Amino acid sequence: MAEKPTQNIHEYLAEFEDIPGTRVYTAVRARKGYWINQFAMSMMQPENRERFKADQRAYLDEWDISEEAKQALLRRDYNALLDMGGNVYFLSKLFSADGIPFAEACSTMTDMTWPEYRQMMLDGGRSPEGNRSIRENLAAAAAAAQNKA
Amino acid sequence: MAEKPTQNIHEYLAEFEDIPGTRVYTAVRARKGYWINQFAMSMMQPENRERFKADQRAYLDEWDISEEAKQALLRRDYNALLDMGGNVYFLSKLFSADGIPFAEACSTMTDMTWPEYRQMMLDGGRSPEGNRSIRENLAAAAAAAQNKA
Amino acid sequence: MAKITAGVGSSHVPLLGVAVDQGKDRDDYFGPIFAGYDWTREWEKNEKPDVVVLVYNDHASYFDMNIVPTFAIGCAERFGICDEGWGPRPVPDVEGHPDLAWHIAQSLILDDFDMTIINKMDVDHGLTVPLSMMFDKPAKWPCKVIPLAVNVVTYPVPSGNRCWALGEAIKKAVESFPEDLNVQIWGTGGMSHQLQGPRAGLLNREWDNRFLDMLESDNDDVRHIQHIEYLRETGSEGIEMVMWLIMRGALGKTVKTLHRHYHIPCSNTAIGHIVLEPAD
Amino acid sequence: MAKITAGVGSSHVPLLGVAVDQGKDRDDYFGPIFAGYDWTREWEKNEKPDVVVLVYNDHASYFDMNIVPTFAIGCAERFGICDEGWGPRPVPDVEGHPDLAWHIAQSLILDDFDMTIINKMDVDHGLTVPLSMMFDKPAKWPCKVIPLAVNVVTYPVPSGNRCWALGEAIKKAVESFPEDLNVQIWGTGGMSHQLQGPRAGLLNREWDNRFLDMLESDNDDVRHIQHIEYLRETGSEGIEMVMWLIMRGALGKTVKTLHRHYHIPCSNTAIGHIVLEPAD
Ligand SMILES: [Fe+3]
Ligand SMILES: [Fe+3]
Repeated sequence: MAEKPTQNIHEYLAEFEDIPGTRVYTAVRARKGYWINQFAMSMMQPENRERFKADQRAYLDEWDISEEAKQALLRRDYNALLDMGGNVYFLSKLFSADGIPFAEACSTMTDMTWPEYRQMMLDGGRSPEGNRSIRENLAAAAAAAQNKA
Repeated sequence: MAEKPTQNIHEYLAEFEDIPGTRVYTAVRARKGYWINQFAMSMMQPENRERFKADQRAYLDEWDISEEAKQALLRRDYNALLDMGGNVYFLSKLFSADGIPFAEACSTMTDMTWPEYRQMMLDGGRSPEGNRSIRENLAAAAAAAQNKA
Repeated sequence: MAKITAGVGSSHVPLLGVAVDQGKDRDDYFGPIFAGYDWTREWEKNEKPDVVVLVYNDHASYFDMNIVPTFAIGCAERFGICDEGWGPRPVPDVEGHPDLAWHIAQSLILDDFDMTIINKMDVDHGLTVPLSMMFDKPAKWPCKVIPLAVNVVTYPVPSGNRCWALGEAIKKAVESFPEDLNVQIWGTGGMSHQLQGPRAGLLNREWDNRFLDMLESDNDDVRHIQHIEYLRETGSEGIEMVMWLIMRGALGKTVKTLHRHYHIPCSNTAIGHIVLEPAD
Repeated sequence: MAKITAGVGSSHVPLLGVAVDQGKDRDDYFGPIFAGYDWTREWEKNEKPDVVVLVYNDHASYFDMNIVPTFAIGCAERFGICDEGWGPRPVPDVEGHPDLAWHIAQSLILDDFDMTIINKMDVDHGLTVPLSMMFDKPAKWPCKVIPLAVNVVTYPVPSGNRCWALGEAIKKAVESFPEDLNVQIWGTGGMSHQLQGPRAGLLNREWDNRFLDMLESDNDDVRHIQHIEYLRETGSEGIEMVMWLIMRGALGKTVKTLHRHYHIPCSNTAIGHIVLEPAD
C-alpha cells in the first residue's frame, strides 16, 4: 500500500485507462468536455433552469457544443457525455434541474434499472472484485480459457 | 546575500515595517484596503470611468469606503490611501482614469514636484544609501549626535 | 497560543444535507447514519471549538473549469451558500476567521505551499454537510470556519503525501498564532464511492476500514497511497479521502481515537466518520 | 522531445508598451532602451521559438483581491488583452498552447507544486510588453505563449528558492513532452523600482548588476536572496525579480550569456535584459 507516487506523468495517466467502466477526469477529458461542463454549470442559476426547461433545444443551441453532445444531453445519455469529456459533478447540475436523485442518475450509467441499482447499494454496493483492472480481467479470462482447452 | 529564508512569519512581517517611506502590501493592509482597492479596479470598465468622472462623490458613495478614504480618493492623496491599505497597482487604475503618467502619480507621494522627480530619475534615481532601514538610520543619527557631543 | 485540539474525518454526501433539511434524519434509512454522529454532536457541545479549519472540495459549484486552484484558503469574513441546482440549502451563512485564515495562508506560503487566497466565495455541500452532521440545525453555526478547498476533481489532484505535508504546515501555522484559540481541523469527503460510468456504485468496506486503521496508526504509511489505488479500490470519487490526510497530518505523530463509525450505504456512498485527538 | 533552448529576462514597464504603440520607441528618451533589444529581436527571428513559457505577474488587472493564486498557469487556446484603465493595448490576442500547458500543469502538480489551472484569462502589460520588446509590432505574435502568472503583489509572495525550484520542475515537464518543440522561458518584471510612498523612485544599479552576474553564474546562490533584501535594496516593486529565478531555474546548472543590457531609467524603473542559453 505504501509505495512512492509515480513521478512520470505519462505512466501516471496511462494507468487511469485500465480501470473498468470508469473515466477519470484528466486534462484530455476536461478540454474535450469544456463547453458541455460549462453548460451544465449554467443550470445553477434559476433563470437558466427556467429557460432550459421552456425550450431545451433552443437553450442548448446557445452553447458551443457539438450536435452529438446536444443529442446526448437531450436524451440524458450520461455515459456518452462522459466519453465526450463531461464530468459527473458538472453534469449533476442537470440531474438536479431535472429533480432526479443523484443515485438514480448514476443507475442510468450502469446495466441496471434504478430499483435494481438501489437494491445493490442496500446490499453493500458493487464489489471491487473483478472491477479493479481491465488488464487483470483480460489475463484472468485468458487463463480461464486456457484451463478449459 | 545567500542566507536561508526566515521561516517565522512574525519576524518576516516585522522587518517590512523597518523600510523607510514604504508600505509593503501585507495581509493587514490588504484587508484594511479591500474596498478602496476594489473601487480602484472598477476603473477598468469604461462605463464606470464615465460614471465616476461625471460625479466622483456620487460614484464613491456606492462603495463601502470610510469617509476618510473617500476624501483621500477625491484629493488623490495616495500616501494617505497607502496608509489605509490601498495598493499602488490597484490605485494605478485611478491614475490611468485621470490620464496621468504613472511616474507623475508616484512623484505626488514624495517630497518633490513632478519636474524635480523626473529630473531625479533621469539622474539615476533615488539612491538606496540612507533609504534601507529606519533602525539603521536612527542608529546612525544617534552615533552622529554622540560624536558631536 | 492557538492549538489544534482535535481532528474529525467525515463523509459529506449531499443527501445527508437533504435528510437534515427535510427532517428525515431519524427514519429507517438515515437513522443508523445519524446515530453514528450522536456521540460527536455531544462531544462538540463540550469541546466548543472557536474555529474549524474545514478541508473540503468544491464540486463544480463555486469554481468552474475556468479556474482550478489546487489549494484555496478562504480568508473572507463570511461565505454564502451555493445553489447547486435545486436552490441553496436552508442553512446559515458561514462565518470566517480572517485573522487566523490570513495568518495560516501567510505561514503556508512561507513554507513553500503555493496557496490561492480567496476573499469571496460561496461554499457547497462539501462544507455545509459536515457542519450539519456535527452541529445539527442551529440558527447560527456555533464556531467560525476557515474553508480550505482542495481540487479533487480535475487530475492530477494533489498527492496524499503533499496533503499530509500541508497538514503538518497547518499545525505549525496554527501554533504560531498568538491568540488562545481552540481549533479543530476536519477532513471531509469519501469514503469509497463511484458516481459515474458502468462501475458506478462501487463500495469497499474492507479498504475503507483499513484506511481508518492507518489514520489511527502512529506511522505515516497512509500518506504514500497512490491515486491509482484510491481509484481502483474505492471508486473514482473515493479520491476525496486524500483530504482526510490534511487533517491527519495536522495532528502530529501519535493520535488517540475518540470515536469511529462506518455505515454502508448512503445513496451511492460509504459513510465513514472518525474523531481523533493529538497524543504526542 | 520538447526542449527549453533559451531563457530571457526582461523588464515589463507599461510605458515601453505605450512607446511601441505610439511609435516613440526611437526617440531620445526610449531610443537607448530599444537599442538594447535590437540584438534580441534579430536573434528571435532566427530562433523562431514555437512556444514561450512567459512568467509574469498580473498587476491587479485580471485578478482582484477576491482570488490571489500564487502560481497560475494559462491552459486556454487564447488570451485577451486587459483594459488597465486606458483601454486595451492595440496588440494581437495571445495564442496559447493548451497541449503543452496542460502537460506542464499536470507534471508540476505531480511534482508537488500547488498550481492553479486557468482556462480563461486576459493578460496585462506584464505579459504583452515583453512580447512587444522581443517581436515589435507584428499583425500576429510569431509564437504561442503559455502565461505563468505569479503573485508578487500580496505578501508573502513565493520565495526565490521556491521560484527556482518551480523552474527546475518546468524544465523536467517540458523535456517529458513528446512533440518536438523549441521552447523558450522568459522571466519578466523588475529590475529595481519603487512605485509607492515617499521612497518612490529608488533605483540600484549596483545591486541589479550583481543580480545579473548571479544569474550568469553556475552556482545557485541567487535563489536564497530573501524578500527583505529585494525590498530594501531594489524598492518595493523590485520583488518582481523573483520571477527571473523561475526562468533561470529552468535552464540547468550552467548557462552561457548571449546578450546583456542595462539602462536607467524608464519612467520609475531600471531596465534590465538578459538572454541566456543552457550550457550543461
Ligand atoms: Fe464530495
Ligand atoms: Fe510589473
